[in-house]
Amino acid sequence: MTTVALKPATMAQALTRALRDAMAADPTVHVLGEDVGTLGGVFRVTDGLAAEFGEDRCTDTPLAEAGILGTAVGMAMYGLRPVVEMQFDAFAYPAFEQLISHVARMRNRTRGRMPLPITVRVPYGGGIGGVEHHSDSSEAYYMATPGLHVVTPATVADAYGLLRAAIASDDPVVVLEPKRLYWSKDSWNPEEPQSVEPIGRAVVRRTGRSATLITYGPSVPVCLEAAEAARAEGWDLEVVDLRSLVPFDDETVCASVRRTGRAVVVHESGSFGGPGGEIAARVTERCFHHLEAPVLRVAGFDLPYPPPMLERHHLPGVDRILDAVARLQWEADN
Amino acid sequence: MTTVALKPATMAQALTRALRDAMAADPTVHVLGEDVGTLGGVFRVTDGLAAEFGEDRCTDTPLAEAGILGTAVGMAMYGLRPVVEMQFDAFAYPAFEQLISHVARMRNRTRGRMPLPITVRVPYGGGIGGVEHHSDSSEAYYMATPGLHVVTPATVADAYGLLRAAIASDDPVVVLEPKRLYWSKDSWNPEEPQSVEPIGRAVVRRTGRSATLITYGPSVPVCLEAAEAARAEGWDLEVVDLRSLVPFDDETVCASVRRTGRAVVVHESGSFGGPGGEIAARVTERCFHHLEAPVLRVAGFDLPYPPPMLERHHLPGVDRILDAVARLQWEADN
Amino acid sequence: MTVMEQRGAYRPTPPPAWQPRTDPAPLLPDAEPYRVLGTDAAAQADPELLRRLYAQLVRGRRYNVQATALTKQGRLAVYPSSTGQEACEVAAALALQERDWLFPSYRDTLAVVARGVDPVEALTLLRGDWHTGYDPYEHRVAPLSTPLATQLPHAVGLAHAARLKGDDVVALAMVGDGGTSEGDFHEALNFAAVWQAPVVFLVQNNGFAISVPLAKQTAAPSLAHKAVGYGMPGRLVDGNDAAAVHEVLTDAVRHAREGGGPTLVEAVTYRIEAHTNADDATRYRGDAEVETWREHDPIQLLERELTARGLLDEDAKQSARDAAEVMAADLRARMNQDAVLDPMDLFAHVYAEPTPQLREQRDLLRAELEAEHADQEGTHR
Amino acid sequence: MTVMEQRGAYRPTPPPAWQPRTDPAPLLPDAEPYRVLGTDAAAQADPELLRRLYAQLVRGRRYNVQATALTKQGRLAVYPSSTGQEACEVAAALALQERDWLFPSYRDTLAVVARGVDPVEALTLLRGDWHTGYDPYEHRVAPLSTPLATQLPHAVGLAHAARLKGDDVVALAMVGDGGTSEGDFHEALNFAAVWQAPVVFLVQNNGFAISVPLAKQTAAPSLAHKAVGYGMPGRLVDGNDAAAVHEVLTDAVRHAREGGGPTLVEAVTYRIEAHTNADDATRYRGDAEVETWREHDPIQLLERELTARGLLDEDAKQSARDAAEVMAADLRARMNQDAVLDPMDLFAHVYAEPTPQLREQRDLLRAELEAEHADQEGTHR
Ligand SMILES: Cc1ncc(C[n+]2csc(CCOP(=O)(O)OP(=O)(O)O)c2C)c(N)n1
Ligand SMILES: Cc1ncc(C[n+]2csc(CCOP(=O)(O)OP(=O)(O)O)c2C)c(N)n1
Ligand SMILES: [Mg+2]
Ligand SMILES: [Mg+2]
Repeated sequence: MTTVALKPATMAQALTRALRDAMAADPTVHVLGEDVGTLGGVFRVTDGLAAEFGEDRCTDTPLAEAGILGTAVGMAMYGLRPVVEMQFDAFAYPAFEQLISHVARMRNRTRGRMPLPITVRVPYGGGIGGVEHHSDSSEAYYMATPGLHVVTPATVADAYGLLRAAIASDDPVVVLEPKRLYWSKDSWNPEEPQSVEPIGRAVVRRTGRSATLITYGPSVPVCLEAAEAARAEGWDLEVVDLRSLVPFDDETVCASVRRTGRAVVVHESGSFGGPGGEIAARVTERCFHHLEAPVLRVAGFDLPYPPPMLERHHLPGVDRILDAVARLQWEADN
Repeated sequence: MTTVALKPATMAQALTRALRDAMAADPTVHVLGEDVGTLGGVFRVTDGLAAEFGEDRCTDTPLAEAGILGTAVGMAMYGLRPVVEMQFDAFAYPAFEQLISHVARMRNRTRGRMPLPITVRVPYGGGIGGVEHHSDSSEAYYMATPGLHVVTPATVADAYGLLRAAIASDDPVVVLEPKRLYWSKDSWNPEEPQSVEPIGRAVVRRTGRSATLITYGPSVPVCLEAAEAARAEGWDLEVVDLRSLVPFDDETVCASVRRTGRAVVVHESGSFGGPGGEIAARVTERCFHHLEAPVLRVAGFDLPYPPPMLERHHLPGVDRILDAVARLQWEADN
Repeated sequence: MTVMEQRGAYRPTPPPAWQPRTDPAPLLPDAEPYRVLGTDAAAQADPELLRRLYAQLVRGRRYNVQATALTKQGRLAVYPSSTGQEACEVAAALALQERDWLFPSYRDTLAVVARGVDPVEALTLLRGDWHTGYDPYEHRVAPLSTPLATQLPHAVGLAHAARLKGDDVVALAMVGDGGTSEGDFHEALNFAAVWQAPVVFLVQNNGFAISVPLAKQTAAPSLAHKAVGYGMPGRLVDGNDAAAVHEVLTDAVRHAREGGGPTLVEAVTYRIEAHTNADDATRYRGDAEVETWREHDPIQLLERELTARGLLDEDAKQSARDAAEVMAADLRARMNQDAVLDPMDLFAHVYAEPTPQLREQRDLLRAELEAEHADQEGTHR
Repeated sequence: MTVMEQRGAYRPTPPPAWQPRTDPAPLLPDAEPYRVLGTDAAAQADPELLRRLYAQLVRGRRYNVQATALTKQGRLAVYPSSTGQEACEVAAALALQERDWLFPSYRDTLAVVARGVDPVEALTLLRGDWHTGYDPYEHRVAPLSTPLATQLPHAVGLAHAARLKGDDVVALAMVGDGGTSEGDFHEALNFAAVWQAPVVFLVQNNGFAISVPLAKQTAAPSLAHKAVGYGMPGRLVDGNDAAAVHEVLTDAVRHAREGGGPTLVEAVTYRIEAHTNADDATRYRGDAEVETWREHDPIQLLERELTARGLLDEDAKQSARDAAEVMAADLRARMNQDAVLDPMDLFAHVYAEPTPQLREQRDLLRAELEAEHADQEGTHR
């Protein structure tokens, strides 16, 4: 076994690398969006692509999100694989009619004759001190739209793998990129050969016996931290990173919950009508007799995302997660 | 007690009456939308309003939903109470940025200084043989947007009462009008003095002991029918009509479920990421130890709304509801 | 030079360097709609083309009448007739080459059929057995679909993609006067102009968006005047003059194919029937207005011209009518057959592979149907 | 006559009755941006006004500099500077009467302050202690907010409502060149024209939308040319010439107030600084371009004019600078104080009354904060 020099890369860099590799491998892959060309995107995820592949492959569009996604539909109709960047979560809303009424439905509408292999990249979530409209967690909207796949990475390796898988998919995929993890690093090595995992598989990030934290995206590191802190309380928490919200990996999630008998869903998105309701409901449907307590949810509050100076009160943190774990009716246990 | 001649009115007529009464009572109430003036709306809900109150009060707009809702925001800023009609569910999507980023947030953004008393009427749901994009159940999107109230009537009286309450509310309210109930009639009497109930109260439409069907809007009559049919199987089903999705009446719902120990959520909207997940999750959180079985969901399938000739397979019907009731682990009971 | 490079640019410059990029004058439409029939220009028109247009107009009118009849017989859920607008519908299809793409709006079944799509398959959406009945790639016709103006950016994207690939393909996108008010109209035209995409936008200004008359839709001198705001030429044409619409569209298509960029064409026409069979037009307009437009009927205009020039005799007329009848009889016969439906199709095309969740739901429906079937079998015995 | 009645109407008519509703010629902008300073028109300008504009420009520039400095000191999350665009910012505020409304875009803090809003309250959004810091009704200034072009339909609705109520209130709405590409821009201008709403749209064409230059945003002869497609007049003005911008806006406001309907004004200017303090403009533009625009600085232009005409001596200049310094010192001092925040405010204004669900969540946070507080108390002892 040869030792390879580890080159830590950020999640943003891994995403750039995924785009670059996809564009190099397949000339039909085109990137478009606001400021994606010369500037390389406001988060620099498309950095260098216009220089390397030309402006026809990585294109600065006029400032109009419905227009961006709508033209991407037409490009996909003609055999291209557009990768669209929405500059921020809240700025994807103008494109919702195109997304819901066309992107998600074209394959079905045409009995499979006109698939739309479009990737929609959406930097999402808070924790970066963004002003109003720059920190939304909008995954509930995407999840409620049949015809879309929805993925969200929590590690640098998954950022690469999921984006590659999204671009390779013949279906439209919404890639929710956790803004506050853009600058995170782990042991991912861009120099090693990369594997592209299929979309739809959750992964157990930490094994444990007492209860399962079901989470994804920006809340994964928080849950791992909470699991560490929980040891002091005598709890051994398992952490499941969903990675893919659609399709949903019932198997991995339920296997964990059946083992631990208790679960808390953790996400940043609002609680009411948010992803946690679906997750708690489906876990309960499938694991009812294994549950020692109801599946609880720790989520953002049900309010418009707070201003930067108050966001820490909104975001699910370690303490709030541990408080929820404490409410999992332990007395009933032994 | 004098006997009053009963004048059966349709739900559409009750909505018209609510608009008329609101406009007569308050000169700041303005109706706007596509075809709402001379034509009286494609469902005739605004019939006669332009003639009675003038085109300045009931206005045909250009064909642009974001423009309609966006100008309504400005009108509300100046002290009017706009009632906006979106012609069909799917044609509200172009207005989603205005709805999510402004309508739902203006009060909070301005610390309560600039409330927006806007009513957004959305004819929704299927069962009327509508072609693609004319039968969406889009309530999941509205529920996931803090700052909005979301109501949906199932009876003629509630259609009147909820729309009046929505217009009277100082907050934005989305009124989801079940298209296939527009022509339904019951004993509502337009000649009697009307009461306007506060938003946020569910109601038990049918009492029962075996299990609770939690439902709303177009699925209420279906659930009542299922409850009748269930008697043959020996089940005595309670039916709760939510009426208001936001705020959610946990009290009424949980009181029922605690009594019956079993529940099925029924709605037409897709299952995954739909309202049922939230409802099942919150009921389970609150009533866990009263539950004999997991809260089940009977909902539309997770696909783009089907073409008219196939919609009956998609819509939750009596049989599918009874099948779910049968799965409520009765063996475990006695 | 890449496709994206601009050949000049409007960029703010301080004085004295100020220079607008494009001369607006050539972009402005004429004050009056362009006409061929009954004018001197008619002499230049190709007789063969005029006869082809005539046969298609007759066929188109017959199709509208037949489809409307099918709604009354319950064979079609709804039909938005284009009676009175056949010249636009037919010319749009005929102005294109085979390799080009048509992006219809929901009222444009005729254009779809004129492009070669099977007349029954074109009605699938409105019949209700599925959404899109035809293979969009077979005749290069985008799906008929109802969200207004949303097809316009699709046309731009497709045309742009074709140009990037080096194919000289043009997209022609249709929209109504009402649809021009939507944001998607604006965004599509702007993208097209900035990218110099080979697209032709055809606005059929038929006076109404359901019940809303044009005066409540726009205050512009004409819809074609919108073109200058995007930096593309705007053309105004009499939409009931098939020769004129055909000529203007053919020019615009050629211009686009040659790299000249997009054009906005406004065809002034009128919706003779109600919005759809379900609409009651008497609620918002008088007969007198309809009558003045009946006098300006696209078929009669062309027939008069052809007859005056001795290009159309009774035989030719009769054979156009006969061909239309054959089409109508076939349409009627085939639409009277019940559609064969498989409810399992609901799950087949949501994704390339159904998700595990959808497979569960599919199994549920299959079990239900089998139980239903067993019940019926039981009843039959 | 109701407000909604049209005074004429473009409606399709068959020949020979064809008549476009509006003459397009008067709607078209001039080929060159209108200028006052350094031209003969300057002689007509009111010296008092010019001096007021000057003082405001100096103050505005100082505000931009100070706010940018505050970002470096971590006192402001982000600041999009309008340095170089002060003439537009100031003229927009000064063209309005007290009863009128201003609808700023996210870069327009200066216009908001020039209208009378407290300089600190105007920065709340960018400081991050809340979203809107000022009471919109106090100075009739709509909230500063980032979704581009979405404020334009608000302005139209407000102006329309005022007109319906019989108030002679005008709304002035600001947007960037990039923002004109959004569907909301289109829909707002169309509604305004159809309703003849008293609105003035001011596009600050500063050459860029973040990194995207105008040539990738539009192919139009100018952004002002878009006006004709809505049936409103378009005006092109040198955005660095405060006297010209003020005159054009004042005319447009008067026109709107008198019932003449909306106007689209394009002010040609330049963003001297990067998009925000977080942006690196060297990635997409060269210094040379910035330098040519520095030569055309709005303050210098006005100063030159005033000096040449003997309307501004050293004393007057100094007193403008002094007033600006006082404002800046106050801003600095107050921004250096920590904002006082109550996390419970999160729940106070989502609805008129918090829902039961929100009350539960509020109680949760309160308990958490109390526990935190108790912990800290414990630690302190
Ligand atoms: C986005 C959207 N909003 C509303 C509708 C409902 N609708 C269907 S047709 C129509 C009028 C269309 O008018 P126009 O564009 O002039 O086309 P025409 O019907 O005259 O062919 C409306 C409002 C729709 N289909 N899509
Ligand atoms: C709907 C929307 N899309 C994207 C953005 C992100 N964004 C913020 S500023 C900006 C550029 C704006 O350019 P322009 O309108 O010219 O205004 P300027 O910055 O030049 O003042 C963009 C793309 C946004 N704020 N809103
Ligand atoms: Mg029309
Ligand atoms: Mg700009």
